[in-house]
Amino acid sequence: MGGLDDLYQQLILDHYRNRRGRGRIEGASASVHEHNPVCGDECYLDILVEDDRITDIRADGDGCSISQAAASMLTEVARGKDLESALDLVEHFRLVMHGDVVPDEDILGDAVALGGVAKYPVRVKCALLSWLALRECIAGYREATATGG
Amino acid sequence: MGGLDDLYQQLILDHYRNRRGRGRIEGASASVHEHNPVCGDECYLDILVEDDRITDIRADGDGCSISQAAASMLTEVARGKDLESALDLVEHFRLVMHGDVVPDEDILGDAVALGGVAKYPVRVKCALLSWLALRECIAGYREATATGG
Amino acid sequence: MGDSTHTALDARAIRAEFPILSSPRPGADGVHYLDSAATSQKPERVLDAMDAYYRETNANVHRGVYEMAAEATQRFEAGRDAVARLVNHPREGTIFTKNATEAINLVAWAWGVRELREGDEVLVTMMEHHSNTVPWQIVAGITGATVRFCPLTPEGDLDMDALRAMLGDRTRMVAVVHVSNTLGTINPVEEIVSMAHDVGALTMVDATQSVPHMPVDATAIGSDFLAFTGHKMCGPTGIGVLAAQPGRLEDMEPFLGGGEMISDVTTEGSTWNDIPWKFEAGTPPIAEAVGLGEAARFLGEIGPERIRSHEMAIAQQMLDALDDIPGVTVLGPRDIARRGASVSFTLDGVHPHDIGQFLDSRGVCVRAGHHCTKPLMRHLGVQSTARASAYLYTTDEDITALHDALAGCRAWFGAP
Amino acid sequence: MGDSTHTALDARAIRAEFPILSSPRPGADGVHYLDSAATSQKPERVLDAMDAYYRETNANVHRGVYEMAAEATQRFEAGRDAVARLVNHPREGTIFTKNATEAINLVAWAWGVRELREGDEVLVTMMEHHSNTVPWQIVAGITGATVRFCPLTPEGDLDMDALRAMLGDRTRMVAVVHVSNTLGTINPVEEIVSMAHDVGALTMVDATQSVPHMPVDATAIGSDFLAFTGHKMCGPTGIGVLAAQPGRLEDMEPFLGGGEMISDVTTEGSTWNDIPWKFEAGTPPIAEAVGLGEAARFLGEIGPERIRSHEMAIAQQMLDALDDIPGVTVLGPRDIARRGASVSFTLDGVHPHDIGQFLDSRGVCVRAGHHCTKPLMRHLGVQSTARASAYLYTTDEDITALHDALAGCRAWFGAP
Ligand SMILES: Cc1ncc(COP(=O)(O)O)c(C=O)c1O
Ligand SMILES: Cc1ncc(COP(=O)(O)O)c(C=O)c1O
Repeated sequence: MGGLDDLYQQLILDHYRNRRGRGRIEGASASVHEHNPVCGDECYLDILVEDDRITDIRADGDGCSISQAAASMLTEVARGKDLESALDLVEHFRLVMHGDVVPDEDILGDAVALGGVAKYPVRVKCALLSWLALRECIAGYREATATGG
Repeated sequence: MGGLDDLYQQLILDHYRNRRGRGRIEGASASVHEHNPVCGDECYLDILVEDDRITDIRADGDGCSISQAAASMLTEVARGKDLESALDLVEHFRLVMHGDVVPDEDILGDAVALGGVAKYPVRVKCALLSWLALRECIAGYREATATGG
Repeated sequence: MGDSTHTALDARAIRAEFPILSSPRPGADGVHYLDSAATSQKPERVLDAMDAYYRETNANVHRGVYEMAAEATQRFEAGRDAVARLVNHPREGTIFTKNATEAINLVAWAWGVRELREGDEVLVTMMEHHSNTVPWQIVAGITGATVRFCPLTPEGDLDMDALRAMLGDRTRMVAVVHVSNTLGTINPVEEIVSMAHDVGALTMVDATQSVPHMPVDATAIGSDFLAFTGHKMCGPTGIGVLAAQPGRLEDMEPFLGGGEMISDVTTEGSTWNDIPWKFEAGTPPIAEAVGLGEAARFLGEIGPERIRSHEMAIAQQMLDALDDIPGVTVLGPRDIARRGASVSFTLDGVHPHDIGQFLDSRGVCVRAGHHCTKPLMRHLGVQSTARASAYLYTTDEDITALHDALAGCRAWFGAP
Repeated sequence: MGDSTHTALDARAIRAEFPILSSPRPGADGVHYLDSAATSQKPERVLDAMDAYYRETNANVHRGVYEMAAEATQRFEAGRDAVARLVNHPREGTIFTKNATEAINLVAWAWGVRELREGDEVLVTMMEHHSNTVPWQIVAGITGATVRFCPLTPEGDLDMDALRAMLGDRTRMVAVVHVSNTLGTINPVEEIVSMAHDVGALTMVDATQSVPHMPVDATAIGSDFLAFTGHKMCGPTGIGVLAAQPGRLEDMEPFLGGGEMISDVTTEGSTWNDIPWKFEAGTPPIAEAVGLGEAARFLGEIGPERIRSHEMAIAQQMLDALDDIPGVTVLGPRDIARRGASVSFTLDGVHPHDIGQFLDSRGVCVRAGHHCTKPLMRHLGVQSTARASAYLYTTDEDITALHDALAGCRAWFGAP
């Protein structure tokens, strides 16, 4: 069961059982709703942006341990980042999930524990769900502020 | 090359080289035009019917040795038959081609030599082309005489 | 076959005919494959039949005069005969497609696009697989027809009263699954077909989950169309079957155009080949038909009745094993006589994906997800389930392994 | 590969990799298979890849969390990568269908039924295979559009002036074969695509007879759609490919509906998966994709340039051999640089069926018939032809056998 321990590191199970940053933000600067067509899991992501910086971020929805832990870790590491660094963060995580780079703890924080997921292609979608939602969220925010002001 | 001798019996090559009953009948009682979708071969069949009896039958069109020989043999054996016996003749030949009965020389005449074709499914269609055309022809004749008089 | 139905099937002996089930996978002592509703494993003889075809007589079918081509055609068409025989259907109404999905789409496009009008209704059920839902939605989108969903009873059966009430003048097609891949429910398709015919509607029975597992008599069911798929019935991927009423096919315009399905082609237009070939455009799945024919012979020799009896016993063991785990909820009918051996369940506090992953580490393969039945999932109020599904090679050891792995799974995730 | 293009291909060594070509058939000393334009033979490694898939890791793809399912998905998608690489096309535009015919029909139905209107024109050529003619005729029949046929020059080339004159505002689709399966003609598809795009028409290139035999760069050709088939390129039956511009696919509504191609399904309607899966409904040809991937790797390693060089040499030998037999007439271009190694011919006084039958008795397999190009046959004024077609495993011995058997055939039938 080495594989299992590798995938479900203690840190992951901990984030799964004790979700950080869970819920919705009233008056969010941007929100998205993503779902995983493979399993039907859903993710609501809200961000609050002030001065180009994510001052609050919350994720909601149900899903498996990997998707829930990934969302929990995301809210921790993304909170306080400016939008550009947040996008870099997502991109680094995406590349890690596709096995293209090794995970960097300095960048990812607790989410470094998700590195083992890369070996399980179906679960990669679970881990990426909330992270790619953040990318969408930022894109949506920028579009809205660019056109609406 | 036993197989080849079996398929192309001398009688077949003879009918192929010296076609009997070739051509069209002016003022035919019934005519049909059939083609073989596999190879594009075509067959025109005309019959002259008097007192429910085939007094003349001619086949035209191009095709392989088997289809030409089969048409040639058909005109010989079908000429002079009443319509009902002609249909029995066709049915016997059809069953022979499908390997369901052994060929009866008394019924088939020279066409008994086509018995070996049954082993070559693609060629069965060649052999049957003109014979099934006769069945169509008779059906067409009966329909026309039943309705038109 | 008559006699064999009375002796129980020896699943252990049958298992030995399936190479993959005896070759241990890394990290597990043998595989407990409980995902046959997704795809079945293949017996050696099916693999051998396809391999022999390629090694001995591979050639394109129907048009070649040389011996290898004639032999290829013979093996291909013999595959059709074997499949037709298994479901008691005329060979000329037995069309090879690429999967069950294409078989259903064939009817949706060839018949539906040409015949459906605004105001017309296609009736499907809330437990249909996407393959018997989405084609009708697409064609409805093109034609302006409406797709309506027949509801279910709380136990997961079709609500026959509701169905009766929904049938009417506007109903042009009733498309219904024979056995639900998610709930296991067996639907009374003969009755439904006759109700549909009474209002003048056509019928499509999705027999994908019944043909592999029980006697299916297409003639007795009497539907206009009946679809199933090769890879779930011990056959290869890349082939499915549409068993249609020959007369219906004669009347229909073709679907895919191309080689083989024509009688003549001119620059002015074309005419069509006889059925079934009229609906088989291009080079057919030749090796696959050879393999599927062998699979049909294999199932026929064992006997669909015996397979069904075996699976009823296994399904009962499965329900008992699942009931024994606290927090497990089983979906679908509990009465073994009214269900197949595909059992969906949830486990409190553990997501189906995590169940699937954990069970895999114990060598137990189950599926987790929506099983291509999202309308049903919404109707049941769940996002996904775990599903264990059995077949003729499933043994009580597989069920014990499922039970023990599920117990371990609860502990590992600290479920309540 | 760069270097390998400069060394000649060793057809005898390659032949040894094809089990069927070394196992003698009854009544003949080995098989001289000259019907590769109908279907190719398969190298051992392709058969082994499929067999290994079934024996080691058979499971349904894309949805399973367990390891066997992940491994099946990996092998399946690796097949797509290998095929995409062979024709230099993006993977997300590389759709698996059941054959080339379905690939063309996919566009005819998904795009044509929805987009064509009365007055619109689809331009095909007089040398198209039925698979690139009939789908357009069917869809024209539904929509009221018109199918027009571009004529040929007396030598069997496309009449480019005529094509230019036929192109116009009404032209919505230009569908053209890359290499004719009957005449061998190689068409200037890059030029045709750009002419079509200039008038705003879409383009479908039927690359069924080019991809197996020569370098085909889908990106350089630049057509909106390009179709080919697995079984003619050393791969299995039951699989074909549509290589389409990704942007075009994004804009298109789906064709077949069912599992896998959806993003969400509700009773109100559905949304679609990303490309390429949006166009792959139901369980795909999994083992077949594994086999085709291996075939693409095999061809890539040998090098399409070298295959083409070898076939040019063989084609020349074939023309010389045929010229040597009195009464033989060869159809199509004589210039080796402008033709493939598929050579149609007639023999005075002997019907093509009889040629095929006689040659078979000498172990030489050729095709006889209309080769699914009936409009071309009418245009040429023949009902059928015999056709010998070569591939990378064809040797000069095969050509000698063809020559000698043809001479024998003349004598046997007492031809003039
Ligand atoms: C030029 C051409 N196009 C299309 C096809 C159709 O291929 P398939 O039958 O595999 O769909 C063929 C072969 O039959 C062909 O030669
Ligand atoms: C009930 C049901 N119908 C249809 C299908 C579709 O079968 P295929 O994917 O082989 O087309 C499936 C399996 O996925 C099924 O379970």
